[in-house]
Amino acid sequence: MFAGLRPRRMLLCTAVLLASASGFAVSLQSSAASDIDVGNVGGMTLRLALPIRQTSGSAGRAIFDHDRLFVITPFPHSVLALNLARTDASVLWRYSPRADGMAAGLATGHVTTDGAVLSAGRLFLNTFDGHTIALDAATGGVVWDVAMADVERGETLLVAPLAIDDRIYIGNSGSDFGVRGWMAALNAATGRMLWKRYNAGPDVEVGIGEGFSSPYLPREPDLGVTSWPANAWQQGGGGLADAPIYDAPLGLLIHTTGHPAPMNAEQRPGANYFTSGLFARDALSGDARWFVPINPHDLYGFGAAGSLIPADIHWQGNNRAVLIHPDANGMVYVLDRSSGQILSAHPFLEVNASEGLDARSGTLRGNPAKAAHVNSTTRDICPAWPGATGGTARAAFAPQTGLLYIPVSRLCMDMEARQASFMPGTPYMGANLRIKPPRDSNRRGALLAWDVAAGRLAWSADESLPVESGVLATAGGVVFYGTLDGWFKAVDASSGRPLWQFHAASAIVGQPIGFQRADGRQYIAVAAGVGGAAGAVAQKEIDIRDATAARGYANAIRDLKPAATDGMLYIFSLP
Amino acid sequence: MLLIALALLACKREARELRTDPPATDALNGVVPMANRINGGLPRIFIAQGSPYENNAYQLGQGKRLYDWFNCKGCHANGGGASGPALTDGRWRYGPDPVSIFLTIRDGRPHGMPAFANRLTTEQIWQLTGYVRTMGAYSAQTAAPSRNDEMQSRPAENRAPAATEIRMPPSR
Amino acid sequence: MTSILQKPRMAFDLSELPLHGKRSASLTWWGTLGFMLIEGSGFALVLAVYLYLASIATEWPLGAPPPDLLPGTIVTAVLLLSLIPNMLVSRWARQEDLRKVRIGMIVMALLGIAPLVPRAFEFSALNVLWDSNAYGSITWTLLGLHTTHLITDLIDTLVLSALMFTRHGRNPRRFGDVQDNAMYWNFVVLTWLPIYASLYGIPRL
Amino acid sequence: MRALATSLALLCAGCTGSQTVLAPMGPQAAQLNWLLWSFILICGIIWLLVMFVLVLALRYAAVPSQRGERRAAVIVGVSVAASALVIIVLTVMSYAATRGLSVAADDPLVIRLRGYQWWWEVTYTDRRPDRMLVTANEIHVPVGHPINIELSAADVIHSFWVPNLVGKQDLIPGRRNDLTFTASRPGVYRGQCAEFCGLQHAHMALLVIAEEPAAFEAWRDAQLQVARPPETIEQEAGRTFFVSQPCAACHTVRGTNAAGTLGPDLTHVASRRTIAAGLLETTRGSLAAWIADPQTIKPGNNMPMVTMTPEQLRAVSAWLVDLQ
Amino acid sequence: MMRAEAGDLQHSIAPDMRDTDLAPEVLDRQLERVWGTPATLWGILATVDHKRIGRRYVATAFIFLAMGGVLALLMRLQLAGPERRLIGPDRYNQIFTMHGANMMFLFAVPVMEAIAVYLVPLMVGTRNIAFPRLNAFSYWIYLAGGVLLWVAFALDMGPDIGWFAYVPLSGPQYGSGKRADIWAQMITFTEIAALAVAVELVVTVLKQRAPGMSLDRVPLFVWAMLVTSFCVIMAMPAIMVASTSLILDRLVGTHFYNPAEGGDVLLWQHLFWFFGHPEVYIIFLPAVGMISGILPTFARRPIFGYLPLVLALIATGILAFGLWVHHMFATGLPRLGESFFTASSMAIAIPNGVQIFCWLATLALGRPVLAAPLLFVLAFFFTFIIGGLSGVMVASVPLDTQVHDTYFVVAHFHYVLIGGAVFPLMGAIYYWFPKLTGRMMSERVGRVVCGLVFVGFNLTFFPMHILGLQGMPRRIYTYQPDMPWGGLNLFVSLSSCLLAAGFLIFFIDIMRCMRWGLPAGDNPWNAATLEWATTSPPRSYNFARIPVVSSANPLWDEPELLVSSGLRVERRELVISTVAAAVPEARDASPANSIWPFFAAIATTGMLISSIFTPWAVVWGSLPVMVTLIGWFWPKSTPEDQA
Repeated sequence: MFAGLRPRRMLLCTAVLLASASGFAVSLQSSAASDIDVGNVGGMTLRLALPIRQTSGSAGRAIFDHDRLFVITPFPHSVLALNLARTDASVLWRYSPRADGMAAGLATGHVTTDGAVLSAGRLFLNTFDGHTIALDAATGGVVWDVAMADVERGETLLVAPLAIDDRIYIGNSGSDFGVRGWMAALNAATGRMLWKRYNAGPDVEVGIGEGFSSPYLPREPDLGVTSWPANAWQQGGGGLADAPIYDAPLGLLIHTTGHPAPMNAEQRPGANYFTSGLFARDALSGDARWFVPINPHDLYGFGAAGSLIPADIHWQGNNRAVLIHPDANGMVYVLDRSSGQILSAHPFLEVNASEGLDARSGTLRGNPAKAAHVNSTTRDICPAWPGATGGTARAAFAPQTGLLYIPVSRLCMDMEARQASFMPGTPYMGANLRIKPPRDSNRRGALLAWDVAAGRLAWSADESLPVESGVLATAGGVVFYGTLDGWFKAVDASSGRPLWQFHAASAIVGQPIGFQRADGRQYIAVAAGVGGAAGAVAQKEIDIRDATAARGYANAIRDLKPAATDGMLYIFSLP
Repeated sequence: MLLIALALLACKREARELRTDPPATDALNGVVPMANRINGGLPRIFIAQGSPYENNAYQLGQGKRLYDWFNCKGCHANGGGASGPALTDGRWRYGPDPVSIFLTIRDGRPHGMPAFANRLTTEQIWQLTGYVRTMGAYSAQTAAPSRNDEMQSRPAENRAPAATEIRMPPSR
Repeated sequence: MTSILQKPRMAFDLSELPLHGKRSASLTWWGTLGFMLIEGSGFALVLAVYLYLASIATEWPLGAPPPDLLPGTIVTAVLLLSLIPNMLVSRWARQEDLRKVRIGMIVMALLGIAPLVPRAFEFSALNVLWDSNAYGSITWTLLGLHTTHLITDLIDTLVLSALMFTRHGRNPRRFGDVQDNAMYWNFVVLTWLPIYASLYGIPRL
Repeated sequence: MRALATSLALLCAGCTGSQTVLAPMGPQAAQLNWLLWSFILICGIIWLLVMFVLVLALRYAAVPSQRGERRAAVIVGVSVAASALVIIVLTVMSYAATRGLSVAADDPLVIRLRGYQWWWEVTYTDRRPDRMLVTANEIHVPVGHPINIELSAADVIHSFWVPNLVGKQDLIPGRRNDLTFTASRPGVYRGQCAEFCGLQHAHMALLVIAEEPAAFEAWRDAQLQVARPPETIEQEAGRTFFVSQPCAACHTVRGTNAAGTLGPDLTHVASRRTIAAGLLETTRGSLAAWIADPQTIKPGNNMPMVTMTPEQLRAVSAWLVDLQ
Repeated sequence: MMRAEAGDLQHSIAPDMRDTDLAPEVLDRQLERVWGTPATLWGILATVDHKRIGRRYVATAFIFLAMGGVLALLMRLQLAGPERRLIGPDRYNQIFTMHGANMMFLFAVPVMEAIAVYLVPLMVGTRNIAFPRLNAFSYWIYLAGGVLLWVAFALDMGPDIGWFAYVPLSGPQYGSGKRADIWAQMITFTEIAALAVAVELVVTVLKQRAPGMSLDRVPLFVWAMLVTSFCVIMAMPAIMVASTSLILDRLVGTHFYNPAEGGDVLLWQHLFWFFGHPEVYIIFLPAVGMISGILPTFARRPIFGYLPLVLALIATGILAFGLWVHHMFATGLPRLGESFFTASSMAIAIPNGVQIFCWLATLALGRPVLAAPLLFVLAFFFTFIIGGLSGVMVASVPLDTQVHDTYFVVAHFHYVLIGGAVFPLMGAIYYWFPKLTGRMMSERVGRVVCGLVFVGFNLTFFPMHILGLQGMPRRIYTYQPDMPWGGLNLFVSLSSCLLAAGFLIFFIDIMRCMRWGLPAGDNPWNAATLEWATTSPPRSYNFARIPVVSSANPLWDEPELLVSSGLRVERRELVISTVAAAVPEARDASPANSIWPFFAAIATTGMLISSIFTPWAVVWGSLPVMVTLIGWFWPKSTPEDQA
């Protein structure tokens, strides 16, 4: 099986490939794999390094199922089913949907895929150019293929679908193009749309009715209209910001909404509901149950990006079903899953864009000194627009330690708001952005361990570059994450002590997974290949002399080496 | 002598032609693409007018304004690129000649460049073409625009951005 | 023509007056003073611009750490030290001691070159580029303006030194020129002090 | 003297204009007008006095004498003292007027005015963002209600000046200025950019329309509506052309896909009295002429000449003139 | 060439030859030989004679005046009716910018300094201006700046940003092309020239006065030029800083005026008006001096209130720096600060009042002769006081918000500048023309000119007050037919023809009288100051023997002018005297003719123009400048170098 090992030199020759992150079911993130533990992880060795030979993509998120590993590459996508039972991990089948090249121009700084989801023998995936596709996991045959997003208007499907029972939940992306965000449910068998609810606009379209209550919103009808300048919600963005989750006992679909458009907040006075917040919807009807505005009148394009982690924890003397949400704005929120009530909110790194939560209204108090204006540059806004965490940087929670492991970007930005004019299919942005390390240090990233119950930092492992990869916390007390300079690292979950590291051919922005094969042996898999926002710098034709290139991100990681851009899938295990 | 030389150089760089006659507009739109549709021949009127979209400061300045207004920055940033390729690095996917850039803007390109034929007039597309060419110039034209009154991002077009070395201290 | 042909009444005999005025009786001295006044106004205005920009800024320096002290302090020290030989040269010139003036001029030429070396590093010690923001623009302008003065006075010193070694050297006018040049150097050094204080002090307030 | 007579005659003509200092239509302008005439009166008297003394001085055949010198010294001294006194009086008057004009009004209607080359964007603020209203080149105000105008500029310096109502204040990039005024009588008052702002500085006018409060509210509610749907086939064709062609890239017509903000909001363009920043009266003909050849009418402005057929031109103008 | 000349002199003349015992004819021949300028091309380019350079300066400035006047007529032609299509907005903007910049930078300031360059050495009784080579250099630089501006205009490259060039319109983003750079560099040219002349004048006045001419005997025109020169020295660096920073913004991307990167657009206005307001007094104070020179002659008595007038000059010069903000009352600066500037702006009316009252007293106590120069002074009284009083109105913050940037202000400053400076200047031309040329101007034509210009001026500009109050803004290339401005504008345009006719006759009469005017004699007006003590026109050496002064009105108070003796005649020698009492302290040499200032000016011109295009021109362009300067200052072993 491991004959796939090849000299690194050869791998460097592979075509321009893009890498990925993943949108894992939460259960997998905190792997139950217990035979890899703090004591033995240091001896872990590479079992397989597989170049994902695609014309323009590298390994996406991998799914393990019955000795098959499904890998999806970024746009233009390709799905591979690998047979792990064979020593050469040969390809069982390969599926490449027809791609609309225009979508390549819509990736805001990065072309990634959030992966696919496997349910009941079918693989469901969202393509960046707007299709939701169901494949037969055994053969790779297309079961159905529906067009859900209009690429011509800048609308894309970036976040992987969520499969619950016989339903597929998808949400659109494209807030940067002024695409009005929505969430929809499809019939898993046919692809027929069951419902579609918007994230802004009149109550009817948002799905707000009888069953809706929120302690943080005014009791007024049509907030999705009245909190915007006239008609601005129609091009107000608010697409899906991060992977949704499903709360089975409550029957709730909980999802984030993306940032409002344009980024120039002076052009959209008002709270801009229901962008940049958390929605809980009835999974069957799509009707809204509660909404928490995380970044109302979002000044910096954070959206409400950041992982959603349901957990049942001991909270102030009771067991409570909570939702842990480390947000792009640099705060860890702990919410009650059933009501949306914010139980606590603490900044997990240095934040100056906001000054904490207003206790009564539950809304974030912005820092007026850091608001962006037209015709002036606001300097050193921390965190920067890619967010303190979120996107490909997925956090993980380990119930044993009670710690939340947050991959963090410690970046600040200079921002100048600019007048933006809406033209469908072109970016509706309205900002000049320049990102840079914080004033006093060049440690631009870290893996943080956050004590959720105590609301304080347990430990942190600093990195030179922002940490864009997902985190895997295993039951054995080991935490895995990757870095932009290509290290795949294992640290002690309780102390952050480095245990093991491996240098990959490329940056790691993907999601590590752990799985157990039939032989009972534990494996850790991760995709390497620079993608995400960093991918734009390393792979696109970026000129870093322009401090605003890649929306300023290029400036922040101008020392990122552009070499080794091929996508690789690595699988490790104990010897 | 110096003044006369300057005078000759300057002749057309500063005159501001504010209105293009409709027949001239039609003629300017009459780019004949080659079979590959990547580039083509310059319309004869372009040369006949003295190539104003290449060397006239006003037309290039208008192009810079359009670059800002028509959301070019969303994909190409201030020339450094983002989801679209960089324009300041002096490398061109479809070649540096004006016609191919004109066609790129007017008709779009397959990997994400939308067509602007329905958003800009022919004259504006030529202005934008001229301006985009100054962004990736290795030697600055006298008529090239200077910096804008906005956040500093890179040396302006009149400082030959493509000619400067790709190595600068991190701007903080 | 009538008036000049009439024999006028001579009332004042100038014949005993010196052929050349010294110090404040010399036109060059006054001219140097005039140009110092012009340039002093220029320096004052550029400093005023610096203070104005600093006063309207939300933070100062803008998006940059304060300038590093070392090169600027070396320049200041060299400039202040150069005042001593400068005054000596001026005194020797007043005494019309050609040999000493020649030596002094060479020393002053060297002391004119000396501050240019740390000055070259001073620009990068500002930690900001002229096109980064208004703070960078005004600091580079202040430093550039003063450097221009250093260079022009250096060239003046060099030409004058060369002149002192020619047959034109032994001439009271040359000694006057040396004194005026020394006065101008004092001016260049003294204008540097408020610039130094502003460039390096205000960002640290 | 003939000049004076002519000017006096013309002065009276000026009193009735819609863009004149001399016909104040609000308390601020009235105060300025009073101050103006006080200054003119005082300065006029001084000028006449000096001219009188000049004539006397030329006529008077002096006999040189010590006494004459001394008397002259006394007269000069007294005159200087008197002029100092007048200066102090004028300064105090001016200061008092400044104080009077800068008194903050209670609960003013806040309007944001943003200057562009070469038109004005007008935004009516409201506690509710969806009741904020964006229009262009025309400011409707309720009579008797204090108006606070927040001034900003998008490109170069402009200056807001409606002389019948209040003195001017600049719109400066990177800065924000405020101006308070009240219109005391209904009417249409014209204003014009008063700081040189480039090629079409001459054609950058705006109208302030003072209405009774009820009419103002009605106007505001009407403006908040989305654009009227087309009624005829021709209008329908006009809309189709508008939203699919370069027009929509720059202009907003709420209720359609056109949401550009580079040019004036045209949702209710036909309800405005003029187009092109006060240049032409709004009629179908003027709209068509403007669209057909904006660079001849207003050379150098930022509206390009869009290639279209006569039918398309007719359709677009038919639709636009219907956007009441 | 120079060395040959020097050799000739040494050959024929004994070293250290004194004027004491020379016969007048011999003295004249010898001095003419030493001080004269050969009538060759070299002589023309190399001359350092302040009278030749002053005449050139005046003539050039008047040519610019005429050209600027043509521009004004073009504007009036365009504005004669509503929506006229004679001139498009682009060209019109260039025209009004050229008119303003040309009149302020190429005419008004230079012409005042030019007349001073000619007259001040004569008035203080010396043989040449201090730093005569710098003087020559300053003229060539001034000429180059003017040619630069006009050639650019001819090429459709003229600045179109107003003479005040407000950013951001003149800045890198909105001022495409090199138009604004040409404006800014023209400023550099004219300011270098003006600053050079200012230093020359200060040193001439302070150090080269005739023996006995203590500070209380200095003619008022000289006093005025001294104060003006100090104003120039203090004010002009501001515009140099402004224009240089503008070029830096446009060429190398500095951010002085970019609000997005910490710059400020109002900074430009502060810098510009910190220069721009004193500029008005730089133009007006010489006119005060001219009037103070003309009035006593035609009132046939000494000026009344010499000391108050001097103090008023100084007070005006100082106050001029405290009121620049009154050009910025509409920019929304803090109200309290604005009121301070209202007070200071109005306070300057007091020294102006002192001047007016003293002049009136002079007229009242004298026996006025209504000759042409005095008529212009009377026209000055009539118009300037209107301008001054409307100045009091615009100094008031609230009133200024109504009239700022309207035709009211256009009227105001034309009343101040034409009424306050050009009328006295024309009077001065009539008055000193005999001294310059040796011929009289026609008194009859002079009256016609004065009448035409006076009536034409008032008919042209008075209605503009009303236009302004009727709401007509400045700098508009046209206006709409429904505005009630058409009639007055047509009237103004027609009246401007009258004004233009006056100037045309004036220019023609100057040409005519230069050749055919009646011979004037040394002192045709029976005036009191030293310039009338020499021939008309003066010889190259000005005074055969330096006069000795014992009164403020030497030609009136002294039956026979005393002179000094003992100067060398085989080199250019003049008297250096003490600052206050004018006691001679040295006989110093004045530099001889040299071609190097001309070369240096060419090198400087090359550097300055190139530096619009590339910043590196400052580096390589300064090499030829350095070479020419070394050539200029390198001693040539002439007698002038002896000490």
